[in-house]
Formats: sequence, C-alpha cells, structure tokens
Amino acid sequence: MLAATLAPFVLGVCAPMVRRVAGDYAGWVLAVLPAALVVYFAQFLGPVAGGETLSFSTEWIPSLGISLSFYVDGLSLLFALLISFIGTFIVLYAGAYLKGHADLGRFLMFLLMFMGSMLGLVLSDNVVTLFVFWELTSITSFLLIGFNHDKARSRRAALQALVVTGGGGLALLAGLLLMAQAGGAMELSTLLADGDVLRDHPWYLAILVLVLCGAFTKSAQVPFHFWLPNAMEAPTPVSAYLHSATMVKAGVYLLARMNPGLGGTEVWHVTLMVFGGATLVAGALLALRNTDLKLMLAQTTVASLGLLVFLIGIGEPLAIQAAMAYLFAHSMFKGALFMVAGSVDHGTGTRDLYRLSGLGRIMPFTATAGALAALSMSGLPPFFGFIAKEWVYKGTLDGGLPLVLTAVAITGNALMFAVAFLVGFKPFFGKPGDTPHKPHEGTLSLWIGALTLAVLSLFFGLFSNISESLFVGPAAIAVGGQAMAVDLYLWGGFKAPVVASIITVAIGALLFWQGRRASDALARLIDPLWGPDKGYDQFMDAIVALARSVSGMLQTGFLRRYMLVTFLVLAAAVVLPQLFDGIGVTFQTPPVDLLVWSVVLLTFGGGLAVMIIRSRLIAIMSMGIMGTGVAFVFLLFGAPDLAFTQLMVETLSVVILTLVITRLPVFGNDHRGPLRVTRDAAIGVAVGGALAALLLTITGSPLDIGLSTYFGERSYTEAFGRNIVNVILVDFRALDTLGEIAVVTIAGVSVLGLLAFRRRESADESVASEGEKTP
Amino acid sequence: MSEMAAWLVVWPVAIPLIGAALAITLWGRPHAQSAVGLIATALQLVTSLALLGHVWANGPVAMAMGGWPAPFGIAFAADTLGAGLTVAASAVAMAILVYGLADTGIEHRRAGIVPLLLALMMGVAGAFLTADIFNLYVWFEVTLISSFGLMVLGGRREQLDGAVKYAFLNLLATTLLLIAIALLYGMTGTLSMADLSGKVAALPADAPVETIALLFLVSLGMKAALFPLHFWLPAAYHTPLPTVSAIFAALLTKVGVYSLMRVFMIVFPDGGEIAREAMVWVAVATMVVGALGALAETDIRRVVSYTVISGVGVMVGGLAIGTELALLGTTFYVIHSIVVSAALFMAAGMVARTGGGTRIADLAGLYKGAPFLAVAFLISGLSLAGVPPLAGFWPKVYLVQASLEAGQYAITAGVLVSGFLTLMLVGRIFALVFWREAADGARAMAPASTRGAPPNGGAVLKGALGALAALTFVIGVYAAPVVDMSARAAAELLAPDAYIEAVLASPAQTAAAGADGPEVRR
Amino acid sequence: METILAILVGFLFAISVYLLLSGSLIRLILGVFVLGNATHLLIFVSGRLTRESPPLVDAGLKVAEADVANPLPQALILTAIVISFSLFAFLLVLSYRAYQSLDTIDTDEMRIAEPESDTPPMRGRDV
Amino acid sequence: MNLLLVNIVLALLWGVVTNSFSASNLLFGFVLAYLCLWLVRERFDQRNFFRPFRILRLAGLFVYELVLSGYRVARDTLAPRMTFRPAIVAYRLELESEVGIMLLANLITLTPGTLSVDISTDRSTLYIHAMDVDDPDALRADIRNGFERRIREALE
Amino acid sequence: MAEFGALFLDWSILFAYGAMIVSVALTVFRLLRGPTPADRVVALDMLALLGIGFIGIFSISTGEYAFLDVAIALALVGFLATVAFARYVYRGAIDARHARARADTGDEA
Amino acid sequence: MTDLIGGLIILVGAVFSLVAGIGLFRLPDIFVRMHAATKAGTLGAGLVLVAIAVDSQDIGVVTRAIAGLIFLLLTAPVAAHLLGRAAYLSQAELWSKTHIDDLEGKYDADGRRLAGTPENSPRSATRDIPNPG
Amino acid sequence: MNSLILRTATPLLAGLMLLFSIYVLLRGHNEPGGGFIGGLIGASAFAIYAIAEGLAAARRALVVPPIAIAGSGLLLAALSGVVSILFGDAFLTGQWWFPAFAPDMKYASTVVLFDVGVYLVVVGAISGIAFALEERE
Ligand code: NA
Ligand code: NA
Repeated sequence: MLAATLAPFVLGVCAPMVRRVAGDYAGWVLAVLPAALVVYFAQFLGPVAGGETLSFSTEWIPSLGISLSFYVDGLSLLFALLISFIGTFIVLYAGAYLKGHADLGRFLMFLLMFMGSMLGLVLSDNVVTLFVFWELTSITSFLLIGFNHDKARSRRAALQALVVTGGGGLALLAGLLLMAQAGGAMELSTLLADGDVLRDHPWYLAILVLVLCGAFTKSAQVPFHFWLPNAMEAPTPVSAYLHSATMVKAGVYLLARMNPGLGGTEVWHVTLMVFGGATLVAGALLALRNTDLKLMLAQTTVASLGLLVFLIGIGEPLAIQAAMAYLFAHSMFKGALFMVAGSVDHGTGTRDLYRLSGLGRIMPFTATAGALAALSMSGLPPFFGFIAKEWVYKGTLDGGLPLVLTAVAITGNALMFAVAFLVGFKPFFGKPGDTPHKPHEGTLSLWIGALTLAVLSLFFGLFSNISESLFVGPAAIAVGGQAMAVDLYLWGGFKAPVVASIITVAIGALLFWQGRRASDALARLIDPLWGPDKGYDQFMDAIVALARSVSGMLQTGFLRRYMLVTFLVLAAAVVLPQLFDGIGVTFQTPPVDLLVWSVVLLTFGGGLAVMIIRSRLIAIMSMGIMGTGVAFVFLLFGAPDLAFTQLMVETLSVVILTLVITRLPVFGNDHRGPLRVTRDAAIGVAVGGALAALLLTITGSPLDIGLSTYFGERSYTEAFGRNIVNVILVDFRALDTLGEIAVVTIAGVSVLGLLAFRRRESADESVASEGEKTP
Repeated sequence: MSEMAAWLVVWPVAIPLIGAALAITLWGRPHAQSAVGLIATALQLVTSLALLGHVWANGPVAMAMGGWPAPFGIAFAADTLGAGLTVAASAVAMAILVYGLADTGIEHRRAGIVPLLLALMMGVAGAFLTADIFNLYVWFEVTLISSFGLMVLGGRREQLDGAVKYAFLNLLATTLLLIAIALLYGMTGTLSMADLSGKVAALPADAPVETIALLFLVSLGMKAALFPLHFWLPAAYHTPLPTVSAIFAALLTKVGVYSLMRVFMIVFPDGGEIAREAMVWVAVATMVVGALGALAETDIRRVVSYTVISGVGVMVGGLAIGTELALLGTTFYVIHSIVVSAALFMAAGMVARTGGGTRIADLAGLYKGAPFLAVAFLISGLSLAGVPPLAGFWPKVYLVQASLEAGQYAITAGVLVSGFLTLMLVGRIFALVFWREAADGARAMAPASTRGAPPNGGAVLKGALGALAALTFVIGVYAAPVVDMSARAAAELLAPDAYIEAVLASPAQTAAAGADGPEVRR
Repeated sequence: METILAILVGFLFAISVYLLLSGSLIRLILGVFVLGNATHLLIFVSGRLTRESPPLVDAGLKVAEADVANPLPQALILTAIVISFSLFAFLLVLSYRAYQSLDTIDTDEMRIAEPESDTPPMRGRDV
Repeated sequence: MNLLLVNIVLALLWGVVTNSFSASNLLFGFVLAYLCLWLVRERFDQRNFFRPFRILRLAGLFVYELVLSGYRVARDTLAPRMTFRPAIVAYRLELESEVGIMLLANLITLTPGTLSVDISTDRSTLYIHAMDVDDPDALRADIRNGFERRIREALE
Repeated sequence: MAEFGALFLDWSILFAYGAMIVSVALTVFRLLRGPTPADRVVALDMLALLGIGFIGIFSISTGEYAFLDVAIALALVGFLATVAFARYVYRGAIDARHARARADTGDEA
Repeated sequence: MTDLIGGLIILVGAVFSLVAGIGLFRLPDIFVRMHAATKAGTLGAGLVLVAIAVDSQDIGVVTRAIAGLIFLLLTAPVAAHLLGRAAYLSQAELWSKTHIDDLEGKYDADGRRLAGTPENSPRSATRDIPNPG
Repeated sequence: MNSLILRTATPLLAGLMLLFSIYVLLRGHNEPGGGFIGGLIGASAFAIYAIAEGLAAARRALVVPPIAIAGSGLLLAALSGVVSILFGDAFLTGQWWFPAFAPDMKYASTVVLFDVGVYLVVVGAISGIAFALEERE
C-alpha cells in the first residue's frame, strides 16, 4: 500500500527523463502506472464490498506514534479507484494535450506527484500523514495551476489557490492535532470508532471549526469558492483531474470521513447545510452567468461540491447514499466534460460558448462523449447521474426535513441541467462557427478518456447493482459509520423525487432555451457586486500594507531608534521587577577613605567630561582619565594585574582613537534637543540606577568564594605560580584565555579586512566615474 | 568513560581553532588557507559526528579543561542537544565553506574569509559545548568578532552601514550578557552551569533572581533577534557576501536560542517566572513581526533575513512552553532552521548572481533560466513555511501539539499564522522571481557572461545549495532520527541530571598531583 | 565601600546609555568605552572588595592567605578587558571606514543598507 | 663588537631582573636580548659605542644640573611675581652624530630653564626655549662648554 | 630612631598623596582650560607622571613592590600616548599651515 | 634609616610634583609650562622611583626602579620636544615677555622643513616686547 | 613623524620596551604581568618604532606580517593545549619539565608556552591593527 502511494512520486521524478526518452509517447508510458494502480485497488473491491476493512501500516516516526498507516474501506477505496482510473486517462490526455510542449515532462511529474498525494490523502489513517498528503495536494496544485507561468493570471490563480487552501490547511492541522489530543489517538480509525468522545469533548466546537476551515477552503465552499474558477488558468488536464474529479473533493472526503466522529450534532448539520446550500446555488448561478466552457464547468463543480457538503450535512442515511452516488456520478461526467472542453479548445482555439457550434461532425468522438456526459450531468435517465439526482431528492425529502432543502436542491440542479446542455450539446450542433483554428478532431488520447467516462456514466446507470454493491454502498456505510441498506435503482415508481426531477428538467430546459439572455441578466446582476475574489486582492494588498506599516514603524533605519527601544526594554527589565519586589538595598555610609574618594571622583569627573564636553580632544583625554581612574580603583582594591592591564589598554585605546579621529574632520554634533536630552538622560539614570541597586542588593549578602579558595590553595602547589590571577588565566581557566586571544587575533584579521577594501572601493569609484564619462 | 572519548568534546572547537590559527599564520596565501579551511571543516564534521554517536550511546560526556574539575575549572560537556547542534552547524558550515570558496573572489580570500569562517565555527561550537557560563560569554565574543570581520568583507557602502548598526547593537547585547553573568556570579559564587543549577535554586527568596533572569532574556534574546530586540538583524543580514549571510542566518541567532535554552533549562529551571511569561508573548510577537517583515520587504535578501526572525520566534515559543514535546519541537526547529536559512541565503546569492540584482521588482524569469535554483529555492522556502514532508513541517506539528496541550493558544496561533504568512510569502516570491517573465515589467535575466561566472563554475554552488535542499527534504521524509534525537535532547533538558553529573564529575584523575612530583603534573 | 563603587558603576552606566543614545559615531564609541569600564567595575564589585592585598601567594608560603582579594573576578575582568579592547579597536576602525565611505558620522544619515523606498512598492496582489 | 657588548649587558640585566644568575637563565637572557636587538637592528648599523668613564662624567654633570634645574623651576614657578624673561634661542651645533645631537637636546631639556624645541632639518641648529634669559650668548657658551663638550668626549 | 623613621615615612606618604591630589586637580584645570591642544597634551603627560608617582607611593605604603612594574608600564604607555597626541597636534598644525599656504597661492593666482 | 631617607626622597618628590602642578596651573605660556612639567614633573615621579629603590633594598626592585628612571629621563625630553614643536607650529601664543624668537620664519610654509642658522654664533633676533601698562 | 630626536631615541626606547615586555611576560606567573600585558608593551614598542621610523621600517623589523605573528601565537597556544593528549591528560592540562641541569627553572612548561602564545597574539594583532591604520598617510 505504501509502495502504491509512493510509486507515483517516484515515477513523477522520472517523468522528465521518460519524456526525454519516449518523446510524445511519454503519456502512454507513464499511464501504465495508474492503470496498474487501478488493477491493484480493484482487488480490494470484493473484500470491501463484503464488509471488510483493511489496514496497512509502516512506521515513520515511531517515537511519536506517527506512522504511514493506510486504511481501506468503502470511502477510501472509492476515491482511490476514481483517482487512479481517471488519472490513467488524464495522463494519456495530458501527453497529447501538451504534445511538443517544452515542459511536458515537468507537467507529468507534477501530475503524477499530485496523484500520489491524493491517493495518500484518501488512504491515510494517521492524522499527521493525512495532513502531509493534504498539503502535498496544495503544493502540487500550486505548481500545476501556475504551469503557464508566463501569464499573470495563471500566477495569480496559483498563488490564490495556495493561499486559500494552504491557509485552510493550517487550520486543519490545528484541528487534527486537537482532535488527536481530545481523542487520545493518532489513527482516524481509532478516533472515529467512538464519535461521542469527540462530540462530548469541550474542544468539539474548536475542532469542528478548524476542520471545516480546512474542508471548506479545499472544496471551494462559499465564501472560499472563488479560487476554483480562477484555477482554470491551468491546462485542461489539470482542471479535469484536480479541479473536478479529485482534489477539490478532498474537502468533501474529509467531511465524509469525519462524519462518524464529528457529525450528527446540530451545529454540524446546520453549518454544512447552510454553506453547502449557499455554495450550490451560488455556483450554479455563476455557471450560468459565464460563457467560457471551462469556467462554466468550474462553477458547476463548485455547485456540485456545495451539493455534496449539503448532503453530508443532512447526515441521514439516504442523504449519505445520495452524496456518495452523486460524488461517483460527478467524477465521471465532470471529468469527461472537462476533457471534452479541453479537446474543443485544443481543436478550435476557443472556449467561448457562443463562438462554438456545429462541431459534432468534425469531432464525432468528442461530441459523443460530451453528449453522453451532459445527459448524465443533467440527470436524465438512464444515466447514473439520474440515479444520483433521484437519491438527492430522496435524501432531502427524507421524512421530516424541511421542504426548503428540496427547493435549494432543485434550484441548483435545474441550473446545472441548463449548463450541462449548454456545454455538452450547444458546441456540437448547428452551423460550424467562426473559430481561431480550423476545427479538427484530436488523437485517440484526447478523446478516449472522455468517451470512456461518459460511457461508464451510462453503464453504471444501467447496471446500478454494480455501482451500488461495489462503490456507493460500501462508501456510504463507511461514511455513515453504521450498517445501512443501500439499494440503487433507476426507477422506483412515480414518487416525490420523480416530481422533483420533472420540475428540475422543466426549469432547466427553460434556462437552456434562454441561456444567452439568462447569462446576460446574471452578468448585469452579479458583476458589479463585491465578491470574495476582489476581497482576495484586497486581503493581499492589506496584508502587505499592514506588513509595510508594521515593518516601517519598527525597522526605521535609525540606529538611535534601535538603541532607544533596546534601552527601554532593558530599563523595563531591570527596573520593574525591583520596583515590584522592593529594592533590597541597605545603604551604608561609605567610610571616609581619601584615596578611594579621590580616585572615584577622578573617574566620575572623567566620565562626566566624556559625556558633556564637545571638544573631541578633551573628550578623548577625559576618556583616558576615566580609564585611569578605573585602573586606580583596581589598584586600591588589590588588583595589580587589572590595574596594569587597564592602564595599558586604556592608553592604547586612546592612542588608536587619536590615530583614527585625526582623520575625522568633525566631532559630530549632538543634535539632541532639550526634550531628547531629558529623555535620554532619564533612560540612562533608570538603567544605571537600577543596575547600581541590583549590584548593591547582591553585594549585600555574603559571597561563596569557594572557587577562589580552591585556586588560592592550588595555585602554587599544583600550578607552580604565585600570581593566582595569572594562574587562573593560563591554567585554571585557560580556555577563557584561549577564546580571548582568538578574539584578539580575529579582531586583527577583521580590521585588516576592513581596511583592505578601501583602496579597491576608490578604484571602483574611479572606474565608475570614467564609465559615466564615456558611456 | 575513556579519556579519548572525552576529547571528542574538544575537537569540534579545537580543530577550527587550530585551522583558523594556521590559516592566519599562512597570511597572504589564500590557496593554502582554503585547503586548511576545507580540511578543518571536514574534520570538525567528522569529530562532531563521532561526538554525537558517543553521546547517543553513552549519555552526556564532559571534559574538565586542564584537569581542574568543575566548578573550579571550565568543563566542556555535550549532551544530545549540544552534540546534535554541533553536527548540524558543522555540516552546514562545510556546505557554506564550499559555496563560499566558489562564490567569493580571490580578494575576499586574501582578506581572510577562511580564518574568519573557521573562527566563527569555533565560537559557535564552543557555545554549544561549554558548560561554563562565563566561557559561554567568551564564545559569544569569538563568534561576534568573527562575524564583524565577515560582515565587512568587501567593504561596500551598504555593508559598512549595516555593520555599524550590527556591531554596536550586538556589542551591547554581549555586554548585557556579561553583566548578567557577573551579577549571577555575585549571587552564587560559581560559573559552572551544572553548579549554578543547584545554587540558584538554593538562593534565598529575596535574591533578585527574577531580575537576573530577565537580564539574561534581554541579552540572549537580543542575540537571538527576539522582538523587540531584533533590529540589528534586518539592518545588516542582507549586506554581506551571500556566503556570509548564509552562515550568519544559519548559526548566529541559533546560538542565542541555544543559550536561552541552556540558561533557562539548567540555570533557571525554576524561577524566572516573569521572564518565562514574557517569553511567550515575545515569541509570538517575534513570529508575526518576522513574517510580516518578510512580506513587506522588496529585496530578496532582506526577505530571507526576516524569515530568520520569525523562525526565532517559533523556537523561543517552544522554549517558553517548556514541555518535553515543545522542547523537542524547538530542538528540531533549530536544526531545520540551520539548514534551511543557509540554503535560502545561498539561493538568494545565486539569484543575485544569475538575476543581476536582489530587488524583487527587478527579478524575473529564473524558472526558465535557472531551473535548478528554482527547485532548490522552492524546496527550502516550503520547508521554511512548514510544508510537509519537508523538515520544517515536523517541528511545527510538535509545537502546535505542545502549545495546545499546554494551553498556550497564543503560541499555536503564532505558529500557524506565521506559517501561513510564510507560505504566502514563498509562493509570492516564487511567482515573481521565478515564474514571472521579463516582459511583465521586470528586468530580463541578463546573460550570465555579463556578470562574471563564478570562478569555479556554478556547479559547486549548485552542489552546495542542492546538498542543503536535499538535506531539508531528507530530514523531512526520514525524520525519525532527528525526532528521536530531539526527543532525547528535550528529555535531557528537562532532567539534566546526567549532564550535571557528567560536568561535575568529569576528571577522575585530578587529585593525583602534587608539587613534589618530579616531572609531570597529574 | 561597595556602596560608593556601586554608585560609580551606576553613574558610568548612565553615561554610557546617554552616549549610546546619541546619533554620532564618535559619541557611540565613547559610549562603548564607558560601557566597558562600567561593566568591568561591575564584575569587580560583584566579586566583593578587599583593600590592598593582591591575590598572590607570598614568597615562602605555599597557599594564599585567606584575606587576599578574590582572584576569580579579576581573571574574568582581564578576559573581558581584552575582549572589549579588541572589539573597541574594531568598532573604531569600522567607524572610520564608515565615515570614509558614507561621508558622515551621523548615524541618522546612514541609510544605505536600509534606504527609504524610492519606488512605489508592489501591491500585495501583484504577482 | 659593540652590539655584542650591549647584548651581554642586557643578558646580565636579565639575570638581575629575574633574580637568577644560573647559566641557563643567563643564556636565556642572552638569546632574548639578541632577539630584541635583532628586531631593531637597522638603527645599530654604524654606531660607536659608549666609553664608560666619560659617560659617567656626563651622568654626573647631568644629575647635578637636573637638581639645580628642579630648584630653579620651583623658584620661578612659586615666585609671587613672574619676573623671568623667556626666549627662543638658536644654537649652532658642533656635534654631528645623531646620538650626540639627541643626547644634547635631551640633556638641555632636562636641565635648568632650557628646553629643546626643534632641530633644523640640516641638523645644524638646535632651537632652545629658555625660561629666563638675559644674554643668549652666555647661554650658548654654557652649553658649548658644558654638555656639548662632554658629549663629544664621550662619543666621538 | 627606627620608629621615628617609620612615622616620618608615613607622614611623608600622606603628604605625598595630598600633594599629588592637589597637583592632579591643578593639572586637570589646565587640561580643561587649554587653551591650545598642546597645553592639554602637556597636562595629560603630567597626569601620567603623577600617576607614576602615585603608584610608586602606593607601592611603598603597601610594601607591594609588584606595583612598581605598573608604574614603569605607565611610563612606557604614557610616553606612547604623548607621542600620539603630539603627532595629532603636529598634524593639525601642518594641515592648517598647508591650507593657509594653499589659500595664499590661490589668492595670488 | 632607609625609612628616613625614603621618606625624605618622597617628600622632595612630592614637592616637585606639587610644583609641577602649580606651574602648569599658573605659568603664562605653553613653553614655560612645559619647563615645569618636564623638569619638576619628571623629578617628582623619578624621585618616587628612587624612594622605592631605597626603601625596598632588593636588587631586583632597585634594578627595575633604575630602569624605570632611565626610561623616564629618556622619554620626558623627547616628549617635550615633540610637544614644543607642535605647539610652535600651531602658533601657540608666546608669553608677552618672550623677548627673543629665533624660530620666527624658520619653518617653511607648510611647516615640514626647518632652516638652520648660518653663522656659528648667531645674533638673536630680538622680539618686540609690547610695553607693559 | 619626522623628528631627529625621536628617531634617534627610538631604538633604545623600543629595545628597552621589548625587553621589559618579555620580562613582564615571563614573570607573570608569579607576579603581576603575563602574556597579555607583556604583549601590549611589546606592541607599544612597535607602535613607537613605527611612528618614529616609519611603517616600512617597522614592517621590516618584524619580517613577517604582524597578523601572521598573531596567528602563530594562537597556534602555539592551541597546540600547547592539545599536547596534553600525548600524556593522557585533558585539554589544556599544564605539562611541566624540570630539566636536570636547572631544577629551579620554571619556564619549561606548556603553561608558559601558552602565555608566550598570548604574548605573540597581542603583539601581532595590535601591531597589525596599528600598522594598518598607519597605512596610506
Ligand atoms: Na484517510
Ligand atoms: Na597576569
């Protein structure tokens, strides 16, 4: 199972190579893998239909319970089969669609990687692994949408998809981890086995919101529905695969998967129905408003996703069955229609509905596929789409549910009926229109997939038992989390659902007839409205503007601002705790000691002069005096080595400073006005005062001088030196000294480096100025 | 524990030290210096791997320098955290040195880039391995002065400008650290972190432990570039040579973070409550400010600089939570960030080289022009954003989990929001710099010849960058070793008994000395 | 005695903060110098004060007398002094080079690394 | 020859300073002194070295003058009214060696009321600031017959 | 006699401290007052000499002759500092003359 | 006895130090002040070194004290020369009672070369002394 | 700085300073002093020499670039720490030899070598910095 999931990645990496070797047949070569995967997954159909579930697990990060565990039940198997089956044709299709394209290999690589991600997503049992694949689908989708990266619209769409689904993904991560914590397990199979644990947990609402964020963004639910149509900038194979058949259903998959654990509560029902219903209607309306084949299909995909969420939200067994049936149907007819749209585009150079007509004779296979798929989509018998739609109405009309649900479903379905006919029939009938290219039928690869899917729509409608027992039934049972009787059939008598279907067809036909007018009317109505797509732009602008203003406020470029903030923080850190805890200082009147007092006074004076004097020479000298004062403090308190060093260092500092300052023409005026002077002085006093108080507090208690006693005892006897300080430096703590001389050496190197480039720079400048003179 | 094994703690520091010294002695002979540099970094990597292996098998290992036992002498000690970070640092340094030798001109090598890099590595390894808090300060300074030298190599105007801000602010930071250490010594009378561990806890209630802890937070936080003490980083990281930016981003802030971990887990395991509380909010602010800063920037190197900051927020966030899982996440994040920050700056350097500039508005067309670079950049960037299955994903998972467990929801939010902003950022940069075509208003990718191809050919650059990008991928996919290592490190941080014992008991053979021994002491 | 020196230390810190808050490179350098001295004194005082008896093992003795000054802080300060001096030297030369190249010692005018944006920035939506 | 002498003296000095006249220590001192001299070797190339007795005589004169000098300066400084009359006087040098000129200039500075300000580029003239001068020629004569002669005797 | 000698030494030391502190104060006045840079350098040089004396006396009063080396070192670096400052003043003077000379020739031209 | 001698030397040295300070404080121009500093100041410091030598009666200390003294005596005049020249070049004002200035006009325009005097016993150029009062 | 007096006095002064610096270095183990202070005095000597005689003469006097002296000092210090591995001791463990011909000699040890390393580092680095600053008058 792991191998099956990872194989597409491995093959994907090889795809560019395959392309180089196999040339235009790369699609055929690479399609072998998904085809093999179909066979592989098909072997589980029997056991799963028999009620079994299978688990496969490989350790990943054993210490933290993260494993590559896979779980095959009706739901995941349905998805896995759809992914690999449709994937087979998509790979073929892509090979032909992008024939001769320089980056075909790269494209197929992304596509196969996406396939692997999607398989991993639907098969994962571990929440972390699930999330890993979830994110991978976002990334591969980003790369695929941006495939035509020279177009700004593609880039925008790719980034938009990434931002929306990536953002949702992060929420999902939090939700999944919260769920894992609440349920005490990492495996979904364990977590969902007893849903009450989650539903009764205080974090339930948080988990729900976070998971829904993930699902809704991925499955393009209102108000995140805008990214999906934009993603149609991608080449059609991508649209057909990711944005109709598979990836966008990941959110639906997630909701379906979580249903046993998170579903069944009031908030779950209401939220899903409201968002799903709104998405259904909005998507359908937007579909009708558009005239671009792909966009229309995309919007109906949004609507269908809404319908699926809506059905899962209802949560009753019939609704669940309806959801699974519709999902199954949708994958086939929508995949087919996208490929048809792509072939038409490929063959004519346009996707504008009102420029296309009469292609039926020129593109017979494509037309057949389109017509069959459109019939399934429009929900007419004996196509599987009809069964799915019937079950939708069964679900909404299920005992006791408000009628408004059915009304919503009818509205959506009617709109989709119209779109189905517009897309699946309109281009192929009538007189040939005026298209950029001379229309022609594509190669086998371009129509075989669409035709197969379309025919299967019919097949599964006719043989509903197969779909029921192998696909929809086990999936519904998995979603429902309980045993349920599933029985799909074409004709169940003239009951309420059939009435609803008739109403649907009637309204749909009307809309199809008035298609152009409806589209124009909707355009007038919708286009001026503010929508989340504009909102996205505003969001991006706003976040960057916010970033700029925050950054501009903080990172001003002025060193003294940085210093100011730093010292304010420092002052807060040393002043506040002492203020709150009280200062533990006990002031003692210092003994009168002439030497100490005069030395301190000298240091004081030197420091003060450094601060206030405006002549650089005197300031430097005062610095020297201050340093000497400190040296004398060391001398007075028994630190001759320190005094020695301090004197040397202070003098050399003064010398070097003089050496340098000679070359600086000005001292640099202190521009500070009285206000800033006061402020800066206050900060200085705060920091200095607090540190002094801290020092006094600390020196108020006795110090454990065990270390120094140790040194005193061993300095001569074991280290053969009478000067304890020096013995510490070269023996007891020689490592400090080693680091210290490294600092000295590196300081030398750094200074050399600093000065090495001054000549070069001036040379550069002269070259540059010469260059300016003689352009 | 055998004496030779204890030497393993020394080699990762001693080797670059000897290498740097030798390289400086060979002043003016850049080729010899380069050879010394390569050999030294390779040896450093080998010895630190051996150290990690030893620590993994036998627990913390320590050596008392000069045979003077801690707390009297200075001890080096490696637990899993120290050894692991040393390995990560030396591995990345190796890649950076290789990159640097190919990327920099002979004049930079003449000016001493090799000894400076080696000295930086010595300082970093020293900081990771020392068990003495004053010695830690010394390694900070070694790192700092080497970074000064590296920062100004080339002497361009913006470098000098950036270096001024960088130098003064960082000098302030290390001075504050020294003040904190001095006051800590004034309270406890000791400098060994193992010894401090007990002595701080035993201080009377009225001792100003809180203030000292805050002082450590301020000084180390400044080194780590925590908000609002991070200014030096965006002011300067984008100005030096790409090689230098890469090693800075990889290592400097991590040393600060590492030291925060050490100080707060060993010296102030209890106490420092105010500092810990502050750390939570500071960490969250750092994540967000860093991510926003990156979004605001128009220069690709500055963008990368800011991402370093938000990463620091994430790491310190984990430390602020302080649970085992959180420390695991932090440790993992440090390792991840070492790799990926270096990779991103290398990539930025190559973008500048091939794209002819660093202004995002001017860059375009590199997806076609430099596909390898594009892939490496994308992998590194996505890893930074925490996208699975790259290395950056795992620490994010653990930190989110840990913060949820601990009820630190602000940190959860911070991690997620900064991750989101980073993802947005990476996607945007990728779209603009790599995907966008020159026609869309940006400058066309100039032919490589006008900018002077790298002296040793681009293959070496690609190799170094590719190695790091591959590393972040491999660590992500094959995460178990790093997770196990981080888990062990976290456990050891929370229960540092073995570390403390190793430090305080390091030399067994100290006492056998005496002035009357005729030839050799000890 | 600690009191008067602690006050001196605080005073020196105040001076250095004040100098470091000015925008002029030379003042910043002086501030760094004062800061270093203040810190060294702080370490010195932290180690407690002893008048006039250097930590030497007097001739004829094998072990230092008990009342000698605390040698450890002295050794630490020595290390710190040397390091500060090295950094000081670097900073000094850096400032000089900065002046040479940027033609100013006013840090407010150093805006090469972080220039004010000269072109209208890209909008967030632009890709 | 002279360098060797200096070297030996320095080695002996080393022995004094390090408080040990053991052969090994003296040898060590010799090596050290050799290295130090070697580092500054350029200046020693053509140098006549000292003649001990005359040097001692010169030193005696110098100490005498120095003490006198201290007294005179103290007197002038502390006198309630400043009645002295300073002057900058040119002094034509007869000495030719660099060491001699340097020595003369230094001795002049350290002795009563005179201070060497500068030497002309052609080494012919020493400019002296004197604190209290009535007759510059008397000052010149003092120097000519005092220090300059003794230095010539000691060095040339 | 010995007792008197010790007492005398103590008093001398005390007097010396006092004299030096007064002298330092006077010298600092000169340092601040100037008026020429050279005056300040002379004052600084004088401070170094006073420092040498101070350390010497301190060394006698504590009996720690180790401090003598500190005094010698101060003499060495004090000289170095004076040379550096003298050069600073000298350079300033030369530059000023140079500028003046150039200005003069400029006027003539 | 050594205490007595040492004390005496210290006393004298202290007096010289004080004199130097006073001289620096009240003497009228830089050259005159330099007389005080170089002579009295050097004597003050030097005598203290001698006092150490006397007081210690330790050959090592004596040697070092003498070495220090020699160094002082060597450097003080050199420093005075450098400062005096710099002061003159920077046109430090001479005290009004300075009645001879043989240096006047001897430096070239930019001050780098100093001319000598031609004769063996030059006639000093008398400076105009402004009438006091 | 073009001064005959300074130039003539300098060799003597610089020689004295160098001697003193080595004295301070070697004596540091027992009395105030040591490698660092000694090194600073040594560097001062070279600084004076450079000021008086000019940079070129000072560079000639040192033969190798000052920074290389610092590097070799660092190398010496590091190696004197590493040597103890041969004796089975920890890094930086002092090894002392008391040669038979001079049993009182306290200079034959790695500790003193270490201090000499310190001395060389300081002399080399500080002179290097000073010389570099002096360059391009
Ligand atoms: Na799953
Ligand atoms: Na010492």
